[in-house]
Amino acid sequence: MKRKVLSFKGGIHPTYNKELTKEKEIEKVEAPSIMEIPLVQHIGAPAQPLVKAGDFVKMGQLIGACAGAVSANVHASVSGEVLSVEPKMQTAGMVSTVVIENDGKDERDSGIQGIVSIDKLTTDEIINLIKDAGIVGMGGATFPTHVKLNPPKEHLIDTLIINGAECEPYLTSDYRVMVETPEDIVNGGRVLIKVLGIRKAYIGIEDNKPKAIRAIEQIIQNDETMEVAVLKTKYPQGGEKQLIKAVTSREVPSGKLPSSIGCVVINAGTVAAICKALISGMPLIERVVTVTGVGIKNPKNLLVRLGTPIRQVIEQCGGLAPDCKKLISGGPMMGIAQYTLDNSVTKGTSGILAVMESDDISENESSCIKCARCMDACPMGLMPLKIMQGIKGGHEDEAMEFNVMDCIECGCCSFICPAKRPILQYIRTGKAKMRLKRN
Amino acid sequence: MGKSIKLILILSVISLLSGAVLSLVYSITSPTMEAVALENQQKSIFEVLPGIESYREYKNDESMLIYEGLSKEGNVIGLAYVAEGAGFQGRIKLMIGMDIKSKRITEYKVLEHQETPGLGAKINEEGFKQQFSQKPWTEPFKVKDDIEAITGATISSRAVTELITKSLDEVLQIVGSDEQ
Amino acid sequence: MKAYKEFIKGLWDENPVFRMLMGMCPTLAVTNAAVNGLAMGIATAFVLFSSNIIVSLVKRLIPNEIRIPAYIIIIATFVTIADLFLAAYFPDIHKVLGLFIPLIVVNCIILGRVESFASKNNVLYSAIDAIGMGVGFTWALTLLGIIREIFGMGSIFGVTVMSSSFTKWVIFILPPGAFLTLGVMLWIINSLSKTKTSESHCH
Amino acid sequence: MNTLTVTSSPHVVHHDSVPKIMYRVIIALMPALVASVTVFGIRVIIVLLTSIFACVVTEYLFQIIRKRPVTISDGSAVLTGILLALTLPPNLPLWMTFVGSVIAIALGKQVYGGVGSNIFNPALLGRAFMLITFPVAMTTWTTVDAISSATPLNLLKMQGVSTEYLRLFLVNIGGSLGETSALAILLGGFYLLYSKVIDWRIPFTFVGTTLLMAWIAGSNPVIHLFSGGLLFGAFFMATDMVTTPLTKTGKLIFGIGCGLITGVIRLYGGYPEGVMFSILLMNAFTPLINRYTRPKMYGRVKSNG
Amino acid sequence: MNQIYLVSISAMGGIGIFFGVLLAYSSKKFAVEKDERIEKIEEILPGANCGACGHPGCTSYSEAIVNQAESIQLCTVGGAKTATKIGDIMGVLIDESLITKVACVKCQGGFNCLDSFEYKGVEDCHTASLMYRGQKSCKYGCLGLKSCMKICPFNAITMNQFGVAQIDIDRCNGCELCIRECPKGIIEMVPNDKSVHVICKNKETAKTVKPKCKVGCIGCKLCERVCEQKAIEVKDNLAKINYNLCTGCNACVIKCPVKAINTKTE
Amino acid sequence: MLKDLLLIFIGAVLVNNFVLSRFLGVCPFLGVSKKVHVAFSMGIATTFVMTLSAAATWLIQTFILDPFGLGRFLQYVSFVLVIASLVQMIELFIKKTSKDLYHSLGIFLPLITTNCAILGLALLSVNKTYNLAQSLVFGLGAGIGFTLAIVIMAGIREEIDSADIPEGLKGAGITLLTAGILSIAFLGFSGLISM
Ligand SMILES: Cc1cc2nc3c(=O)[nH]c(=O)nc-3n(C[C@H](O)[C@H](O)[C@H](O)COP(=O)(O)O)c2cc1C
Ligand SMILES: Cc1cc2nc3c(=O)[nH]c(=O)nc-3n(C[C@H](O)[C@H](O)[C@H](O)COP(=O)(O)O)c2cc1C
Ligand SMILES: Cc1cc2nc3c(=O)[nH]c(=O)nc-3n(C[C@H](O)[C@H](O)[C@H](O)COP(=O)(O)O)c2cc1C
Ligand SMILES: Cc1cc2nc3c(=O)[nH]c(=O)nc-3n(C[C@H](O)[C@H](O)[C@H](O)CO)c2cc1C
Ligand code: SF4
Ligand code: SF4
Ligand code: SF4
Ligand code: SF4
Ligand code: FES
Repeated sequence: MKRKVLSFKGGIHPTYNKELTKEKEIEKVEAPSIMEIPLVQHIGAPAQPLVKAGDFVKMGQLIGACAGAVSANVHASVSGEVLSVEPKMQTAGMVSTVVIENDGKDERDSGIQGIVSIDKLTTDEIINLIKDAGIVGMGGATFPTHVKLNPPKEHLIDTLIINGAECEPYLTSDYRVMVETPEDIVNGGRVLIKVLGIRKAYIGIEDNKPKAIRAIEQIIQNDETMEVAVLKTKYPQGGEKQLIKAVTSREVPSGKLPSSIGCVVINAGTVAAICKALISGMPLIERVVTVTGVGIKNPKNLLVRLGTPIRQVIEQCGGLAPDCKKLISGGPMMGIAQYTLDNSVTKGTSGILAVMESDDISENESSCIKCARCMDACPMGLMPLKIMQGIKGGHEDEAMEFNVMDCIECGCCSFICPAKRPILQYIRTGKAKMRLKRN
Repeated sequence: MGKSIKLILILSVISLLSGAVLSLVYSITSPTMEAVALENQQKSIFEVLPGIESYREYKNDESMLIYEGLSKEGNVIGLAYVAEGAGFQGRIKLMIGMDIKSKRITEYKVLEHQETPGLGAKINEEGFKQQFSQKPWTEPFKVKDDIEAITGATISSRAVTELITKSLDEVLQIVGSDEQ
Repeated sequence: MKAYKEFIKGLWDENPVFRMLMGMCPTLAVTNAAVNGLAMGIATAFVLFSSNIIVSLVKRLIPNEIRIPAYIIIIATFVTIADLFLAAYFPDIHKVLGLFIPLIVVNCIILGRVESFASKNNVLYSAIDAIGMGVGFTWALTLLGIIREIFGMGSIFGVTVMSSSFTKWVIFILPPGAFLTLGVMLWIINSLSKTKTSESHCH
Repeated sequence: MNTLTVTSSPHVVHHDSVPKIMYRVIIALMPALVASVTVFGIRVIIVLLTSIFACVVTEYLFQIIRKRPVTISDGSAVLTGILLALTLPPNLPLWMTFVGSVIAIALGKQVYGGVGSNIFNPALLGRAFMLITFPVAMTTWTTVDAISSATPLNLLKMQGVSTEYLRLFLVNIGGSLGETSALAILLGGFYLLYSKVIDWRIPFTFVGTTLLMAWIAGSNPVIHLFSGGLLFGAFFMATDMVTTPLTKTGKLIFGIGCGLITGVIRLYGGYPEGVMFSILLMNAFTPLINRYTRPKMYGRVKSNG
Repeated sequence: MNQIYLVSISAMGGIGIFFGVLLAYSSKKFAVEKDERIEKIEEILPGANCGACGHPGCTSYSEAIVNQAESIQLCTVGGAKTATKIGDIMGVLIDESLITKVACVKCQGGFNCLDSFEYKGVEDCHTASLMYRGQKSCKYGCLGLKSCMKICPFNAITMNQFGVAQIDIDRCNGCELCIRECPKGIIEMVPNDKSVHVICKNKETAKTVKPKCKVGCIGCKLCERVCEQKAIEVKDNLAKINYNLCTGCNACVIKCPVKAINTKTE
Repeated sequence: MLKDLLLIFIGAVLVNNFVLSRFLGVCPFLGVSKKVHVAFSMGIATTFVMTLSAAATWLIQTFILDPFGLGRFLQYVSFVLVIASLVQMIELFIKKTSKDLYHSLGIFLPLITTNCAILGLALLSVNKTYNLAQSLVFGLGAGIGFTLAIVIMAGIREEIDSADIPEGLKGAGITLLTAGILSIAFLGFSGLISM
């Protein structure tokens, strides 16, 4: 039987380059002697520091407390002495960072205990456990998951979509999780079905990952509540709005949340992390990171403690090629370029990518020739060239007229542009200036 | 109310003065203008009807303006009439002369046209005009066959040709019916 | 000194055509030959001169509500005089300028100067201003006419200057040529001088 | 450790580029060029080189004087030169070709700020300028043998003579350089469609509308299809992305508009050919079309399904 | 011939009376209050439409003055002179102490200051500052990507040989647009008549500043000591001049070891 | 009859477009073509005034000037007076009755007084000896032709607003060049209908 492959309008087909790490099993990385754990690893208010220099912390101990409606807990990923708590430049900007000298003993916090039977817990109890474990979206947005699981009352949720699309080129961390521990995802999914009080969950996987599709389907064979939605391989298939459109044919209204149309989307890695945290009781202190790119000698999928400096992670993979000019945290489409190897791996670091300057980046920028390819590629149906024109000319209001705020910053427009216009960068500038104006 | 009266008064006085001045100027210039107009008309009639001594209006109504050209003896030796039709850009207005004795066209003169200079405007040049002189009234003639078109301005050439043949027919009809 | 300044500004700094962009219609329409430009310029200058003087004489008598109609009547009277005069004594030129003689009435230069200058200054300065503007308008139109005539007809003031093998550039005497020539002239003049041509001053 | 480069995402880009697009169009023009050389001989090459040279030099000088980066290597000036040359009559004096090419690049492109910013199709603007400036030379269709021959369209208009269809399709002497073979034009056109440089909408609606009008007016659509610049214009000139609408709806409107105007001019107008004027006129409308046709945005639906 | 005079005079007289009546009637009937002051104020305003007054343009500012009793001192471009003139029309007295101020870029870094990374992308200071606050290792450092230069309506800003924005005080009209534009917040208004300025905003300690920037203020307090007018105070590792006291003697300029105090008279 | 009116209409809109081939109303065409919606309002206001003044001047010509033989020398004065007063009254009327309408159309009315397209239209109608219906259609067509030209120009100017145009050409220069090109393109309609 040939299955229907789901898709959305727009999007692009970059070179995926997933072969570099696709078949590499997840390896565990030793935590280095100095760990720098930022207190902001999520969207929202920074966590409140609970430790100070000189304190001794244990693995899994809460060191930053969730502060506010949208915020998340931060835990120590090793045991050892706190050297300092000070602002440091991280990928997310200048944030307060707890520096810990790892004593190498990995002493567990005494409060940590696994849960025997999840069935006995109430919905609120589960959500609280997820909150305590400091779980945030690991698909890149790092939105605190407990908030997502608590949608506004007037939103009736009927569908959960587990996002296993991993449409970003190069990255394979979700893929490895789906292939190696599919039961974590399925069990986590079942918990979430219960929490949301719904009947159906879809696991969206792109059709270039047949192994993952098979692995999951084997487990849910007789489960009515779960179904694998096979998606067309196209970027940004994993984008929340595009995924919802592909799976349910619904569109999230502009400026609204997915929950307003009854959908919740959660990344596959996040679901696995929820399952693990509930079972073992150990909060989120490590994640799978794909370390890849031509600039890396030995590309791998690694299980990394949060707070490990990128330098350490790269060394695990044989180090950086000497002529590597660019290092990216995340995938090549949405990832953030790093200016130093000292930044830490955080909850949102799905990959570390080292590319050669000459690899992909073309510098011969020219004028827009109005080919409209950016418009055809934009998954949001925007007119990127017009937005860019407005922002470039200093007329942000013109960009507003072209709905710049609906842009999901997927980068399809910049990717496809034959004139190599930095469209998305203009859009970001425009958005920033607009926010400035409002304040 | 005083203000309104003032407005009306001033505007009226200005209009009045303007009317007075203009009628004065007009009365000074109008004889000259009339003379000029007459001269132009004469010139074109004399031009298309060579050999006449004087002329008189034969018919002047909405449809047609026809003159009779008189010889020294006062005999009608030719007709001249004004014809108007569509050209390439705008209207073309011609004064066309007819020789009664030979029943042929004498010549035409372009009174007004808006054809392209260098192209259609050549309808006003001798080279093109000459082709029409001595063409008989009754045998229709056509561009390409009888008249060589101006290079790059076939439309204007055709327009003039058609205008002449068509208006000739009309004039002949009018004149013919009057004679009966 | 002030009088000199009022005169000279119309020639370049506040040239009605190249700097103020006033009276564009006749500027474009009649400059397909140098002589037409010259004639149009002189006719306009005459109207401008006369109306400026009259308006600066009677300005105090005219209430605001009927200012525009009153000025326009004055202007239109002079235009009619010019029209009749040309028709009687220069019938050929009158025929070529055609519709654009009456349109001097609504040429923004006239009303513009009358409104902004003559209605505020005394007779002497108004007259000088009118002469300056008039001469400025005239030279601009004549120059445009010369350029368009040379390229379009190969002649200047009707005198053939190009060799017989010269191919006439017909576009110069057609409507597009008017726009293009003036556009390029503005470009050259803007590049030559420091201050920029203003947007149309009529409006 | 070397200093790293920081740029905004995305960090990878598609391999297509403006020069590649331009060179693809140039390749697509090769069949028409070969057909032209076969019919008119080596003179075609001379005309072609003159106009390319003039275009490139004009672009270069303009950019040097304005202290802007020189973009002649992107191929757009070369392309304009080729397209312009292919729309000219065979025996046009070379200096006129030169003038037209200079106008095409200077007035058609550089005054608006160079590639991508122009409103009107530069090559067509150059041609229109030449047609109006040198009307006699531009409407004198002499073949190499200097035999004066009327274009089929002229024949159709003037006398209603039709030429045999197959000959029209294969070789068609008496038109512009590029119009010699409908077959060659279609070859290039379909290559462009296939390589996704152009969208089918403009050429098909353009040609379709013109033919429909001709048919309704009782004129022979086949002759209208294969003669004059219709195919050449529809595939190579009405598809220039810079000067045509952005959206698909906009492209349909553009194509239909071109078709209507071409039809009106061919059937009722003073000029025998309307393709050039129709494209230029629709170019003028393009900003307005863009203003009123917008793509359907995600998340702006009333009902959810 | 006499008849034509009569007819035309009476026709014109008739037309004149007719329209005179019409206009008189309609100007009464449809009269709308219009304040002449608006036009007058508009004539006085510079017409740059720069928006520094907070209104979309000079016209709307003049309307606001008349209709909404908006302050008459908002036009920084026109300065005190304009305000006085508007005051004459509106019958308002203005604050005579309005001193003209000009903008000053408080950074001399540029090539004197290390970069943390190589920035590539859109040439715009906001854009660059979105990524790690821009490529300069000093967080107070001018990024040199010309945002202020592009926004200045009076072309008063150029980039100097160090790649830092510099303001031509003769051209600066004090509209403050550049101050709002600079993402680094390093442009400040300074009195037009003073020439000595601390051209740095770095509040970090000498230890942090020294390795990054050759010309950054290190808070050494030499200037404080050398100033006889007691016009300089070092606070938060940064020297600050009290312009009310400064006489422009240049003592501090000569003394400053890193040349962070400088004169801008040219 | 109907065909005749249609021809007059098409002629005024396309073939002999007032701005692009007759050079009437060029000043507002250059000055008020920066924004499409403004240009459109200006066009509509002009069309309105043109149609009305075509009727008014026709009446004056037919019932006052012609019967008394004053056409040759009182035409201009009476026509401009009629137009100026008409415009001023419309303006006052709109201002009083509808604030919105005044803001979208009324503010353009004073500009229209000194727009030679209106007077040109009146004089052309008389020259062509049009009857009342023909004059009205001619006025309407000319107005629509003007609107068409100015809206196209505004669309183009909005588009090139952010383009890198040579300094000396910005504003009026490039507008004139564009008008020249438009005029070339409109030449394509020549010969369509000969009037
Ligand atoms: C352009 C774009 C692409 C994305 N691609 C993926 C993806 O491939 N996989 C994924 O899990 N999330 C992806 N996301 C994030 C999702 O939109 C969504 O935030 C996430 O699936 C929600 O799960 P989380 O909160 O558990 O991370 C993408 C987001 C955007 C804007
Ligand atoms: C600017 C321009 C002006 C033209 N003016 C005229 C004209 O006034 N009269 C005319 O018949 N053709 C004129 N034409 C040429 C016609 O459009 C058409 O090409 C010609 O009438 C048909 O051609 P033929 O004479 O070569 O057979 C003009 C062409 C151009 C480009
Ligand atoms: C010669 C030709 C004619 C076509 N005609 C149509 C058509 O009439 N309707 C249509 O939807 N697609 C047509 N297509 C298909 C389109 O090329 C294209 O695949 C389709 O419009 C997809 O739309 P998109 O541009 O939104 O991807 C045609 C393709 C070709 C090559
Ligand atoms: C499909 C296609 C068609 C083109 N057609 C033209 C054309 O007709 N005339 C022209 O000057 N340039 C053409 N170009 C080249 C280029 O777009 C043109 O030089 C730009 O208008 C200059 O900004 C074309 C390019 C493409 C990709
Ligand atoms: S980055 Fe924004 S504008 Fe660009 S394609 Fe993505 S959603 Fe569209
Ligand atoms: S893809 Fe690039 S060149 Fe094409 S329209 Fe968009 S911005 Fe312009
Ligand atoms: S330098 Fe700054 S304050 Fe001075 S005029 Fe320019 S933008 Fe305004
Ligand atoms: S002063 Fe500010 S805005 Fe100006 S270049 Fe420097 S950083 Fe940019
Ligand atoms: S001169 Fe015609 S509108 Fe100004």
